[in-house]
Formats: sequence, structure tokens, C-alpha cells
Amino acid sequence: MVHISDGILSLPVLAAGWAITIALIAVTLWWSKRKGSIIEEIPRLSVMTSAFFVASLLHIAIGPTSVHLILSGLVGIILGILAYPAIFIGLILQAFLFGHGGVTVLGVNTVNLGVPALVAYGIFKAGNKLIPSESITSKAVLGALAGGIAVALAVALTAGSLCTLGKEYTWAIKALILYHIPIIVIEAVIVGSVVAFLVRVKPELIGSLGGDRK
Amino acid sequence: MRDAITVRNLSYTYPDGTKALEEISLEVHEGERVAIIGPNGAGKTTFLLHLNGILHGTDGQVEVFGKSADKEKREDIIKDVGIVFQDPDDQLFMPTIFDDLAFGPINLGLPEEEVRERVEKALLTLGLSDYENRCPHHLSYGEKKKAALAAVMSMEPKILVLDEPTANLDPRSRAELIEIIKGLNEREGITIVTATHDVNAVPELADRVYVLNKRITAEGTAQKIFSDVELLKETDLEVPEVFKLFEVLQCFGYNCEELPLSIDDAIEHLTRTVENEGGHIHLHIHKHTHDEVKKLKSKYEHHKTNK
Amino acid sequence: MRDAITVRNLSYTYPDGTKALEEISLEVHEGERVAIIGPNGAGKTTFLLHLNGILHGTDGQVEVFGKSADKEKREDIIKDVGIVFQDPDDQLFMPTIFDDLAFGPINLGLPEEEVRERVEKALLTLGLSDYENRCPHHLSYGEKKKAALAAVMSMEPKILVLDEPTANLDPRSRAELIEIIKGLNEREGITIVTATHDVNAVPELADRVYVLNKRITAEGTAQKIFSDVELLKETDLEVPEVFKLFEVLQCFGYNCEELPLSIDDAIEHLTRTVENEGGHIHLHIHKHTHDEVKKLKSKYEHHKTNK
Amino acid sequence: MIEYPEIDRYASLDSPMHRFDPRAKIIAFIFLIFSVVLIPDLKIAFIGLFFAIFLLILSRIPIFFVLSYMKWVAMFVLSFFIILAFTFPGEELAKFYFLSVTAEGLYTGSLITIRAFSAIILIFPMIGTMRFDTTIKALDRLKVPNSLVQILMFTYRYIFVFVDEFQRIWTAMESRGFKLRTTLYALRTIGNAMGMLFVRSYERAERVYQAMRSRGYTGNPKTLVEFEIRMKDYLLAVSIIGFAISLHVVSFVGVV
Ligand SMILES: Nc1ncnc2c1ncn2[C@@H]1O[C@H](COP(=O)(O)OP(=O)(O)OP(=O)(O)O)[C@@H](O)[C@H]1O
Ligand SMILES: Nc1ncnc2c1ncn2[C@@H]1O[C@H](COP(=O)(O)OP(=O)(O)OP(=O)(O)O)[C@@H](O)[C@H]1O
Ligand SMILES: [Mg+2]
Ligand SMILES: [Mg+2]
Repeated sequence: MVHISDGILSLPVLAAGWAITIALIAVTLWWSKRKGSIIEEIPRLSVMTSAFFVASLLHIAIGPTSVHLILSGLVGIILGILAYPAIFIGLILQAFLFGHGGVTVLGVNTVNLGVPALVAYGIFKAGNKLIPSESITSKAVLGALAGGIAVALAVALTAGSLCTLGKEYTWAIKALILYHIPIIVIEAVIVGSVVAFLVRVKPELIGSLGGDRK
Repeated sequence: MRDAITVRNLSYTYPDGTKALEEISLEVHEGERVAIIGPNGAGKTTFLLHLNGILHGTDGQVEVFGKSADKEKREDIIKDVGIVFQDPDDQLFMPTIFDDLAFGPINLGLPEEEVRERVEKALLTLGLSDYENRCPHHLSYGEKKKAALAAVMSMEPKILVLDEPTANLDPRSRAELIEIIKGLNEREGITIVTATHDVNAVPELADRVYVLNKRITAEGTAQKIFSDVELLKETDLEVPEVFKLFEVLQCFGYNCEELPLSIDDAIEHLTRTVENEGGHIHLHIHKHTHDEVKKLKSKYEHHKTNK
Repeated sequence: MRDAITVRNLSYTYPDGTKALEEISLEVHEGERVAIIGPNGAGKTTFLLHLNGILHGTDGQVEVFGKSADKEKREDIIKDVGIVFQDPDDQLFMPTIFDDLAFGPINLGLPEEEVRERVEKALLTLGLSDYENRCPHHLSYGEKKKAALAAVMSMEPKILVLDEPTANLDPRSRAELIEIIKGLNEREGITIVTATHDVNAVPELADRVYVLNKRITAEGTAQKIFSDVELLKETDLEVPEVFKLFEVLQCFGYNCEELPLSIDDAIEHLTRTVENEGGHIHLHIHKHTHDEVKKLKSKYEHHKTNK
Repeated sequence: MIEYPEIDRYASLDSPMHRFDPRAKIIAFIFLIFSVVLIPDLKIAFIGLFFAIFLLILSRIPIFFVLSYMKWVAMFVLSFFIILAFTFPGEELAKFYFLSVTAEGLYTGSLITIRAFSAIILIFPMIGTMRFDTTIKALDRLKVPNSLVQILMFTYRYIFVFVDEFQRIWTAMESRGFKLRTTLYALRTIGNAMGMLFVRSYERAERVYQAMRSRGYTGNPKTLVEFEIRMKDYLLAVSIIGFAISLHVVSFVGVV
């Protein structure tokens, strides 16, 4: 799982995680405040974050184990830069309510999932500019791409944070990466079809928060 | 007549410990229309979810046309029993009405040709033919309700289970939906099980009524149930307005055994009574009228006083 | 009497282009109870959101106690007008019932002592005193509805705006809520505006009715609205069952001008008629009875035939 | 299929942990958790684990409840444990065909596992002994930025609504014959169902915002809770923090 547990990482990594996360939350909140009123966004962001949280509780069986979805790409596509604080809140709740991940690693885990969300947002936005086609398929493909890349990046970042432990952990990291390859595909398909659905049913939902609203 | 649904000693407890059903036993005959009434939280929805094997009783058993809903493969039961949920938004999640109607048949593994035929037929039955390519999310509430029913009808169930079919509908959509459901029963012989709070619709939608409040507390024709004062008080049930009003008329000396439940009933009833009583009915205030009326009022106001 | 709400030529178009309201003009007097009825998608909810300045008409104006809801500071309007939304989950967004009830008063900037007093009072009015520390997600639907009302009452509004207060409630909860709302009007003089599909509740909740279907298509007492056959057909409205039944009785020679709308009305009405007609009422089948009944039936079955 | 968050199921019990002032409790426990996850020595890590179990027992929260919450962490850490045991370079203890277990691998694997288990066990005496809304209010009093506290609070509230909503959508899908598999068709269908969930949450978000505005929301809803911090709370907090520090002093000095 891409949620690293407590008790694995070293102090400098934990501290760096918290530092980056606090800085990024401050920046994203400040940014969206600048673009509009955060007061308007708090209720909306909260309700949407709940929905993502619940969707990510869905388990899909792969062979003998079951995986649960990560959805950070989708969070980015829908919430824009506010995806970062949303993921932070989601991970707090995961840790506190389900014992998933951990308390001390919150900072690192938020970086590992939140940065890919921001990247996915960037990819989706840039892709839309590049290919101005309004066709559902092109949007879905773009969504799938952003969703898949987000998971791949999350896995890479997670592997990166584990690499700090030393080269003795190489095998464990390789196993982690291997384990996530099917998840990348699954998420890409799901994010792509969610985007296709939203484009048809409620296009204004995409990028609806974080100051992108007119 | 063959039993469509047989339930024996069914109990169900939610994983969090909520006892929702206790020793339910009932049967629904083929082609019959049965209503299940009871207060909020009585377990109506929970019960309906047992009828196609979505939930499995912690105890007891459910049989559909003699096949156990627990053991057999669920697919068999799903083919026979279609459930229409209360909130149509829970049921319509595809980008177009067509996709939504095709969802069930595709899951049944039918060939594409037949899927299309069934979708067409369901659209026609519900009068939704023009809506095929519309997005269900953008329909009005009444249309969504019809689309949700269509999405179940495309699976061609023999038993139709409806959870609060009339809730939140405007009067026109409500009347339309009631007509459609009655038609499905009359024309296609589909067995109908309805859970509802809408007592005024019960006479139209059911031949027989079960009162549920965790257990089955009563069973019988709507007539019988609504005449049982003790039961009404215990279960906090409401009575159709027409029925209430005829009870009022009784206090004024109207003479009859069985009280009517709907306007149509009432017309027939009045006609018959007039004819039986030699051409006219006499209403007057007799010695006990006021007392009776008072008693009657208190009977229907138990809600208020129990508070 | 002073006007509580005055609406002039209000039009509203949603950003996506849906025209929801067109040139609405109406007024609600202080202490009055007004119902707004109309089919699904008629714009009832949209209209209610204008009453405390959440939505601003694309044209026209809304005044509350003479203050414009557009221009004045919104806070003033919010103090006067409390809106209870249809889905209580939209409104109970705080972690406990206490916090939810305190939310409004705190935002009004009241001192802590008064916030607590108001919360206590609202809990008491709604009979929710034991629920103070409960979480909203553990309540039943009926309890949530009451809590949502309490959360608005703690702001002590002079005008209470209710969107479908009786929807989805079982009969007992429905009757309770109707009593509470009536009580708020009678005891505290609160002006009540209700949007509803539940025509049987209209006589209990409203002195006056507006029929909305993007525009205001009619206005008057419930009596007047429900007697207007043309209007009923046009707007696909339903009529309270009691009213229908007395129309049937009229066909059988029952003699009266104004038909009753509720059981209580009916009792009074019968008593009065009996007394006026020299101690008794005569019902019989006269020459036109059958024709009249047929006409009446077709009148109420327009739903079916229009299909 | 999807469960409600129920971490606070035993919040209504009574114990020293339940009576601990929420703010002091959170500070002390966060400190302790940071301390146990950074212990460099296996023996001391065991001491940390025993202390965590001691606090858990003190809180009277049933063990089976805690165990059911440990499956994710257990899955993560135990797979690490196994991989590390076989791949960590070092002194060979046993050999299965071409795989060998090393002492260093076992040591590191155990250390990680013990630290992770201690950390998750400590969540329960901390969070499980008060209702989650109390936790959120305590965070507010601890000066966590108000906008984050609000988002946390409202998000928590609506999780329950959406669990119900998603559950109903799912039930409706199942009752029309849908089965969760790893096929393209099934994944795309899940995508649709999720899309629907997001559309509904977006619309609900709008209504919630309207409801908040109609009750005068200005971006700063205070809650009226009185926490009362007493001498015993200070004492308890100081002793827990003291213990947390001493774990590191001991491992630094190397007494054990
Ligand atoms: N998923 C669940 N987990 C735990 N308890 C539940 C769940 N769903 C329902 N319940 C509880 O089971 C009982 C029966 O609920 P159910 O929804 O079946 O009642 P109902 O008769 O359909 O009510 P309504 O008239 O409000 O629709 C209630 O007490 C309810 O709170
Ligand atoms: N946010 C929105 N954006 C666009 N159109 C909307 C929005 N909300 C409602 N509408 C449309 O505006 C019209 C009026 O809707 P409204 O919800 O006010 O009707 P209503 O009378 O309350 O209906 P119901 O009886 O079903 O509650 C409908 O056509 C609806 O589809
Ligand atoms: Mg139900
Ligand atoms: Mg409405």
C-alpha cells in the first residue's frame, strides 16, 4: 500500500515530509484565498473530500489480495490545487479512523499522494489546452493518463522515501513497486471512466474548486 | 395458487448489532399485490433486500418460487425478483437512460440483440421512448422514478418489489406511477410487493397488507387492518382519509359494515347503500353522535397525545 | 397587517440557462401561513432560496419586512428568515446536535450565555432535550427533520420557510411535525411559508395557497384553489381526499357551498349542515347523480388520461 | 461492503484515559507516538510496546476491537518483515533452498514491526477514548489552523452520509446482477458509479453551502466546548512525555 506505516522511516525523512506538507498546505490555501473566498470553498471542499474518502474505501480484489483505490489523480483533476489539503485531511482520517498509515508519517504520505495529485491536475489542464477537442474519448484518455501517472508517481515517491533507509531495503522496495503495477492500470481505467462520466453529466464539476470557478 | 415468495422465521441483525427483523413469516402468492406498512425504521427496506438475496437473514429462510434465496446461485433469484429502490438516484448511474436500462440484461449475460429488445420494450411500457439518449441525472424527479422502474423492468422480473414508489412525487407523477404499477400486475401478471408510508395509495396498490414493526404485527385486507383500532394505536399507523371520513359518517348514523378505502370504493358504497336502504340515506345527530365523534377524533389524534 | 414578505416581478435563471422563475409577485402578511404548491421542477425550492438572499433574482425584488433582500446586509435578512431545507442531512453539518443548534446564534454574534439559552429553548420546543449531545448520523429520519427545524428555530426567526416538511416521514412523525409547526405559528406568531406536495397537509399548514409553475398561476384560500377545476387540470394538482369525497356526497344530494378540506372541517361541516337542515341530511340517487359522479371521476382522473 | 468509521465505539466507557483532558491527552500521546516510532533498539522497542499495551488496558478498550483495526498496518509491516528477513544482508541463520534468513534482517524486521504496532495501539487510548467530535474540538483548542479544523469536521460528518449513499448505489447495482470483478467492464461500471457519487456530492456540497450561509456562516464557526484541565491532567501528560523521553535517553546511554 502506498500509505507507509509508522515506525519505518527515520526522523529526518519524517521531518522533511511534515515541512513540505505544511508549506504546500499553506501555499495552496493562500493561493485559493487569493483567487476567491476560502469561506465559500470550505463547505464544498469538505463535502467533496468526504466523497473521495468514501470512494477510496472501495476494495477491489486482485488475485488473493484486495487493493483499495488511491484516486489521488482524480482528486487533483476535480479539486485542483486544493487537492493537497484535501488529501491531507483524508489521510488524517484514514490514520485516525481506520488505522491506515500512521500519525508520524502523515507528512510524508501527504507528499507522496498530494504531489502526484497536483501533477495530475497539471497534466489534465495542460492536456486540455494542448488538445482542445471536446470529445469525450479524448478527455477520458487524458483522465486515464493523469490518473495512471499519479499512481505511478505516488509509488515512485513512496519508493523514494523508503530508499532513504539504505540499500538493504532494495528488495522490499522492488516488491512494493511490483505490487502496484496492476493498481496503476486499474486506477487509470477507473479515473478515465469517471472523467468520461463527468464530462457528459456534470462538466462544471471538473476543476470546480480552488479558484478555477468563474 | 403457487407461492411466489415464502418467508419462514426470518431474522436479521445488522453487523453493528441493530436488530432489524425478528422472525418474519409471510407468503405472497403469484400474481398477488401485497403492501408492507410500518413506521420509520420498522425494517421495511431491510426486509425487501432479503427478497433477492442481497441480504441474508441471520436466521430463517426466504424462498422464491420454491427456490431458496440463500443457497441457489443469486443470479437465478435476481432474474425473478426486481427491486425498485426508493431514491431513483441510487439506481440510475449510467450516462444515458439506454445504458441504465441495458445494465441489468447485460449483467444477466444476454446477447446484444435481446438486450436491445428488452430495453425497447421497457421504454415503451413506461412511456419513455423519447428519453433513450437522455442523461437520467437531468430528468425531473417523476421521470427518474419511471426510469428506475424501467431499468428493473428490462430484466423482466416475475416479482416486482417497490420501496416507497410514491414518495416525493407530485400528484400527477404519483397517479401515473400507480396506474403503471397496477397495469403491470393486471396485464402481465407480475406479482407486486410494495413498502410504503402512503396509506392513501395502499387500497390502489395492494390486495393484502402486512404490518411490519420488526416483527409482522398484523396481516389481512386493507379493510381489516385499518379497522383494527388497537393495532393502529400500537403501531402508530395512519388510515386513508376516505376511511376516516366514513367513520365520521357512521357517527352521523350512516349504516354499513365494511368501510370504503378509496374514492371509487366510496362511490360504489354510497350507491349500494342508497339502493339497499330504499332509495335514500339519512344522516342525523343522534344521542351519541357527539360522543362518538369525540372518541373518533381522539383515536386519530393518538399521534399528538402520545408525544 | 404589515407585509412580512413582498416579492415583485421576480425572475430567476440558473447559470446553465434553466429558467426557473418568471415574474413572480406575491406577498405574505405577518403571522400568516402560506403554502406554495406546484409540480416537480416548478421552481418551489428555487423560490424559497430567494427569501433570505441566498439566490438573487436576475430581475425583480424581494423585500422582507420592507427591507430589500438584495441590498441590505444579508445578516439582517438571515435573522428574520429561517429556511428549513428538505433534506435534513444538508442542514445538520456539525458534529453534534448541540453544535448544530448553536451554529446560527454564534454566527449572529450572540454572547455565549444567550447562545446556550436559545439552544435549550429550541431543544425544548421540538422535544429534543435528550438529544443535545447525539451525533446527527445516528438519528432516525424523523428525528433529523426535527433537529433541522430546531437548528433554524434557535436563530429565532420571525419567518419560517419550510421545503417539503412532511416528505418521507411516517404518519406519526408527520403528524408531530405538523403540530409543532402549527404551534409555532399560533403561540409565537411566526409567519410560515411552506412548499409541499402533500395536499392533505395543506389545509393544516396554510391559510392561503399560491400555485407555482415557473409563474404564479393562482392564489387564494385552499377552498378556492381546490374548487377551481380548470386550474387543477392545467397544473396537474391533486385535491385533499376529504374534499373529493364531499364532492361525491354533493352528487348524492348533499347540499353545501364550501366543501371541507380536513376531517375536523368535515365534522364541523356535517354538524352545521344537519342543524341547518332541520336535524337531518338526506342522501339519495337523483336524476343526475350518475352523470355527475362520472364527470367527477373523470375530473380526478385527468392524470390517467393525459398520459 | 464499506464500513462506517467507528474508532470511537468505546468512547462512552469510563477510565483514566477517558477522563484525561483531550488537549493534554493528544499532546502527550503524539509525543509518545513520535518517541516509539524512532526507538533504535529492539529491546527498548519492546518496552515501548508494553507501555502502549499497558495504556490500552488502562483505557478498557477491548483487544479484539484493536486487532480488527490493525490489519492494514499488519499487512504492510509483515510483508516488509518477511521480505527484509530474507533479503537483508548479514549473518545467515537458516536457508530454504536459495533463500536465507539473516539475523540482521530479522532484527530490523522485528524492530519495524514492533514500532509500527506500538504506534497503532497508542491511537486507541488517545482517539478511541473520546468521541471523534471531541477530538476535532480539542484540535481546534490546540490552535490547529481553523480552516483545516473546519474541513476535518465537515468531512467527518459527511463520510457517514456518503457511506450510506454509496452503499445504496452498490446495493442497487448488485440487485441488477452486477459483480465486482477485475474486468474492464466492471471497472468502467465502477467508474460510472463513482462518477455518480461525485456528482451527487457536488450537488450536496452546494446545498450544504447554502444551508450554512442561511445560518450566517462567515467562515469561522466556533464551538462551545469547555475543556477543563486539572492538575492530574498535567501530571499524567508530564509522566507520559517523561516516559517518552526516557525511552530515548536509555537507548542513547545504552543502559539496557
Ligand atoms: N446499514 C445499516 N447498518 C445498521 N443499521 C441499519 C442499517 N440500515 C438500516 N439500519 C437500521 O435498521 C432498522 C430498519 O431500517 P429500515 O431502513 O429497514 O427501515 P424502514 O422500515 O425501511 O424505514 P423507513 O420507513 O424510514 O424507510 C433501523 O433501525 C435502521 O436504523
Ligand atoms: N443548480 C441548478 N442548476 C440548474 N438548474 C437547476 C438547479 N437547481 C434546479 N434547477 C432546475 O430549476 C427548475 C426548478 O427546480 P426546483 O428544484 O426549484 O423545483 P421544485 O419545485 O422544488 O421541484 P420538486 O418538487 O421536485 O422539489 C427545475 O427545472 C430544475 O431542474
Ligand atoms: Mg425504507
Ligand atoms: Mg424542491
